[in-house]
Amino acid sequence: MRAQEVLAALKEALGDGFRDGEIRTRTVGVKSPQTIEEVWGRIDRGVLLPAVRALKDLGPLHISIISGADVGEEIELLYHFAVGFGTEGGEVMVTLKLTIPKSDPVVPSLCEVLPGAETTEREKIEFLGVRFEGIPDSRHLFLPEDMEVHPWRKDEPELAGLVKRKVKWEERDG
Amino acid sequence: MGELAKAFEIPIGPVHPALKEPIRFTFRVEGERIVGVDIKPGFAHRGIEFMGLHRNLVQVLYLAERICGICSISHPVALVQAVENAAGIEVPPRAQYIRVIVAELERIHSHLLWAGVAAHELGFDTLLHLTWKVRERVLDILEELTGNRVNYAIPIYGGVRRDITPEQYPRVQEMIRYYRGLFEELCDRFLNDASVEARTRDVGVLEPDEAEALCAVGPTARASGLRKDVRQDWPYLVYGDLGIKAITPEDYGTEPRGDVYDRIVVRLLEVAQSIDIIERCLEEMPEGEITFIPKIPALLAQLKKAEGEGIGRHEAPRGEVIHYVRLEAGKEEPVVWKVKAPTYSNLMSWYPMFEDQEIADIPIVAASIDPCMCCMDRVHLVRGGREELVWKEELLKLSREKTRKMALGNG
Amino acid sequence: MKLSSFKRALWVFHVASGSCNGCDIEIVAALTPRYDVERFGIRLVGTPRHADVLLVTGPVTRPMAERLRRVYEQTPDPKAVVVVGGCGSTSGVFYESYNVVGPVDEIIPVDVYVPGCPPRPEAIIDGVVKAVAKLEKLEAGETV
Amino acid sequence: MSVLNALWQAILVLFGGTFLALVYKGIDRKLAAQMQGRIGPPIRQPFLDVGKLLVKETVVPRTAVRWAFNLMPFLALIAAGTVLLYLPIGPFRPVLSGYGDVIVVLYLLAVPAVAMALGGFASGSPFGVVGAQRELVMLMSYEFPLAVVVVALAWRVAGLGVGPAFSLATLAANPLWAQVGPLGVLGLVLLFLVLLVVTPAELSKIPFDIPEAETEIAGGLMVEYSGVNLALFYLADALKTVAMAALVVALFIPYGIAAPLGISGVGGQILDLAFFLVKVFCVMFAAVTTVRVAFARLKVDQIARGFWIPLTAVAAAGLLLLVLDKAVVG
Repeated sequence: MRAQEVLAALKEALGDGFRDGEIRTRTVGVKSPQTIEEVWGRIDRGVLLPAVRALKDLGPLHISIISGADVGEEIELLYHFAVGFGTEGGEVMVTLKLTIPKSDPVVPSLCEVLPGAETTEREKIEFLGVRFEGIPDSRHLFLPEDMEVHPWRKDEPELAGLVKRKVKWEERDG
Repeated sequence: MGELAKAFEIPIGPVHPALKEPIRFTFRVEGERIVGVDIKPGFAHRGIEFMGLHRNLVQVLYLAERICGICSISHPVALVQAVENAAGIEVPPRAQYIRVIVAELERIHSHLLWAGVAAHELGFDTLLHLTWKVRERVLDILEELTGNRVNYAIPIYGGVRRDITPEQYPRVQEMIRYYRGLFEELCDRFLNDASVEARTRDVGVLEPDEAEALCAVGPTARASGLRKDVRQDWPYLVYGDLGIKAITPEDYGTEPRGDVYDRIVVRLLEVAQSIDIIERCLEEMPEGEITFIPKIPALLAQLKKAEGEGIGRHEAPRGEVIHYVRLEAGKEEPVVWKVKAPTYSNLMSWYPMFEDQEIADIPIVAASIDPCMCCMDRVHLVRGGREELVWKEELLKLSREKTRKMALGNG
Repeated sequence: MKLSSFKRALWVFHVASGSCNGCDIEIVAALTPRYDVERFGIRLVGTPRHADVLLVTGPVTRPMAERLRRVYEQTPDPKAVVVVGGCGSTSGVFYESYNVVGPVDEIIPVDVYVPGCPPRPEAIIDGVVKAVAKLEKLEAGETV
Repeated sequence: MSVLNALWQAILVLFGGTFLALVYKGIDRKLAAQMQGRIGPPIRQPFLDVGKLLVKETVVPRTAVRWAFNLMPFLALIAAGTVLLYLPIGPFRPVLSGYGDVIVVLYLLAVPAVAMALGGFASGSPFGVVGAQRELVMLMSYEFPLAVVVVALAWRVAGLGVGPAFSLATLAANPLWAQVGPLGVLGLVLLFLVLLVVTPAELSKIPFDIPEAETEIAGGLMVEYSGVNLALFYLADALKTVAMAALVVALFIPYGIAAPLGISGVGGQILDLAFFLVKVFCVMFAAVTTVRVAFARLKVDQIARGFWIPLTAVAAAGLLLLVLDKAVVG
């Protein structure tokens, strides 16, 4: 499978919902260099599930991880998929970017299409305060259940209180 | 006993080493049979990504190395690739080969470690001791090449920090011969032992469709018959040149059943595969530079100017590692850094594996995903209702008094 | 009562309080044929109730702090605590995080520090032996 | 035999037995380590371990049933010690030979296991309780084939009419190997093998160490025990190992070497005693040390199934052969 096909499939399935679609290429290898293509694009949360279904139609779909960042008034989520994972030389990395406002941090959950996404979605709940609609289990995964602070948010005043700046011996030396 | 047994919840954990995978299992058991499991990781969560966002990239590299002491090259390899992709840095060919060699040495050490631990989980300590005795050899070579037995500090942005010198070649080749000679015996000990087979066949089964739906990676997925291997599917470094093929139990001549036994098969075969890779790399490795920018201050200055985002992936011994990094010009630290360790993906696979197993299977099933010695020495009890806290000063005072008293014979 | 038998019959319990696993595998390596601590009578046990020495690895994470305290309480006296690795001794690279409350000596009293990232198995064995020496000094009535 | 005399002998056997048990345990650990490619602890290691445990604090968890928790280690040790008193030690008759028989020994051998199980229940820890359940399942699994072996031997000895059949002294004094025909020898071999398989199970050693499986339930039964209580269980375990090995010797290889060599008197007795100790060691080495080095731990259902059906069948076959042999030989 080529990146072109993936890009075309996404464009066909999502129409205007898919923006800034591009293919980034690199060359790897020394003796017999190969070109690696990655698909990057931006979508709205409304078309997330159709996008994932479109990717799944292309072959075995694997979600590597959802990355996330606090970008001021919004939260940016990056869904890293491997389309065709497990097909030799036929795998394409697809990254879909998605921004949601902090005032309404809700995105549909992928679990119904891709049950394996649960771990990474639960992680985003606790670290970024994102809500996933339809996730089977929304408890905290890595942080204690009673920890209300979302460590990756930049607008968390209480976080500073939890961060330990120095250890004792440093104070002593100082 | 039925009523009594029904009420049981057995907590096991909480520490399961890897990035974020120190884990507490809470099993609901009826007699010896598991009827439910709840998994709570997070006990060794150190907030590495958070720390990384406040440090310069070279410091981040040290942090990445300490995500996991067993995959201590996998995370740096993925991170440096992500940063190199983001900043557009070219890596000299020789450095790429050296990264592959060290990564494969790590795979050998990690798989042998896992095999020994698995034997221990089965109560077969003899096999643990013999496997770890054999494993010391690869640690010697790692120490020889990198200067440390664990945490090698080999990759740096744009290259590697140490070259392999001509005198070291024969020692590595000698190690290759040593493992080749032992491989048959190793397979025989694990795969033809009746008691090992009795404890691992059809235990902790993960069906291929479950493995695919739950996004399992690494040997866990391959044991279920899925040919998933980042080295094969998404070539990076020089893996594309080496023509790597993912290994499943079919290569051993058996139909994949996705049980613990198959995971042993896959890992042992991968040891042999890694030996072949190392041998080929030694032969094919070109002479030349090993870094893009040797001086670290110059490197940092260059990285500070860089702007962009990139993904780095690596097939760690346990499966896919992926790092995502975003750099902004004028900032020393990454703006976004996301790490995914293999067990993170395999976490969900535990649910179907534990279904309807027995208490006796817990350690081996848990260990079958992640080659860590989680349960071996860290199973301890969660005592409900004893939440009283003793503060440190008081504790210190009491314990010193008591120790002294006992030591002086008045206790 | 004498502590002299401690010298050659130490039972060790290993607690990982958020370590990266590097130290942990070196502790196991110390058990296996090349290092074989059993020849010194040192044994790894499965429960703190049986332990004489606690080997603690890793910077202490928030959820592990209370647990570590509890394991310390459960260990019968006399006991010694050995911290294995740089991050348990000083927090190491894991500073300025919301989830790290260590180093270990801020949580429980520590007798011996074994630095290194990770320390070699020989160093770990040496640390355990030093812990015993400390117990013996206590026996002799010296202040440590 | 006067009461005082018996008392002296009992004390001698108990102390000697304990000493020996710890020495054997040390040798066992050393040999196991050697087989695993290690150097292993010094042979006096068990003495050091016990000595250290006696110095340690003895903690009783708050959730435990205190009296039962503290009583069980004593019970286990006393039962294991008492078994020794019923066993013929080399050339000497059992100290308590007049006061019971082989059925009592069977019961006493089960007592430490039951005591450990009760101690596990009393500790109030989930691991302890799982361990205790496993111990009881094990007990039910291995007692039956064991009983078949002993009953078969006693029945055959009764047929000889040489004394009280269920007395161990009689069994030891009249080795059956020479008394039966070829069929009977085959039957005895089967019974001997069954007993050798039961031995590690009776002693909860790998592959049958499931009640205390360290990686599964963190020491199981023993998880809450510490200090003196743990030392007592440690001693009980060591004593039981020797007692079980001595039982195997008494039932199947009670031969001395002094008489064939023509040495009599005190010298002969010493020689026979030494030979007895060697035999006990050989049984222990074969049934405990090598087995625990060479196998992985089995699961409780695998053991229960294996013991109830195939092993009991083998024992029954041995019994049947003895019966047939009796019919043939008369």
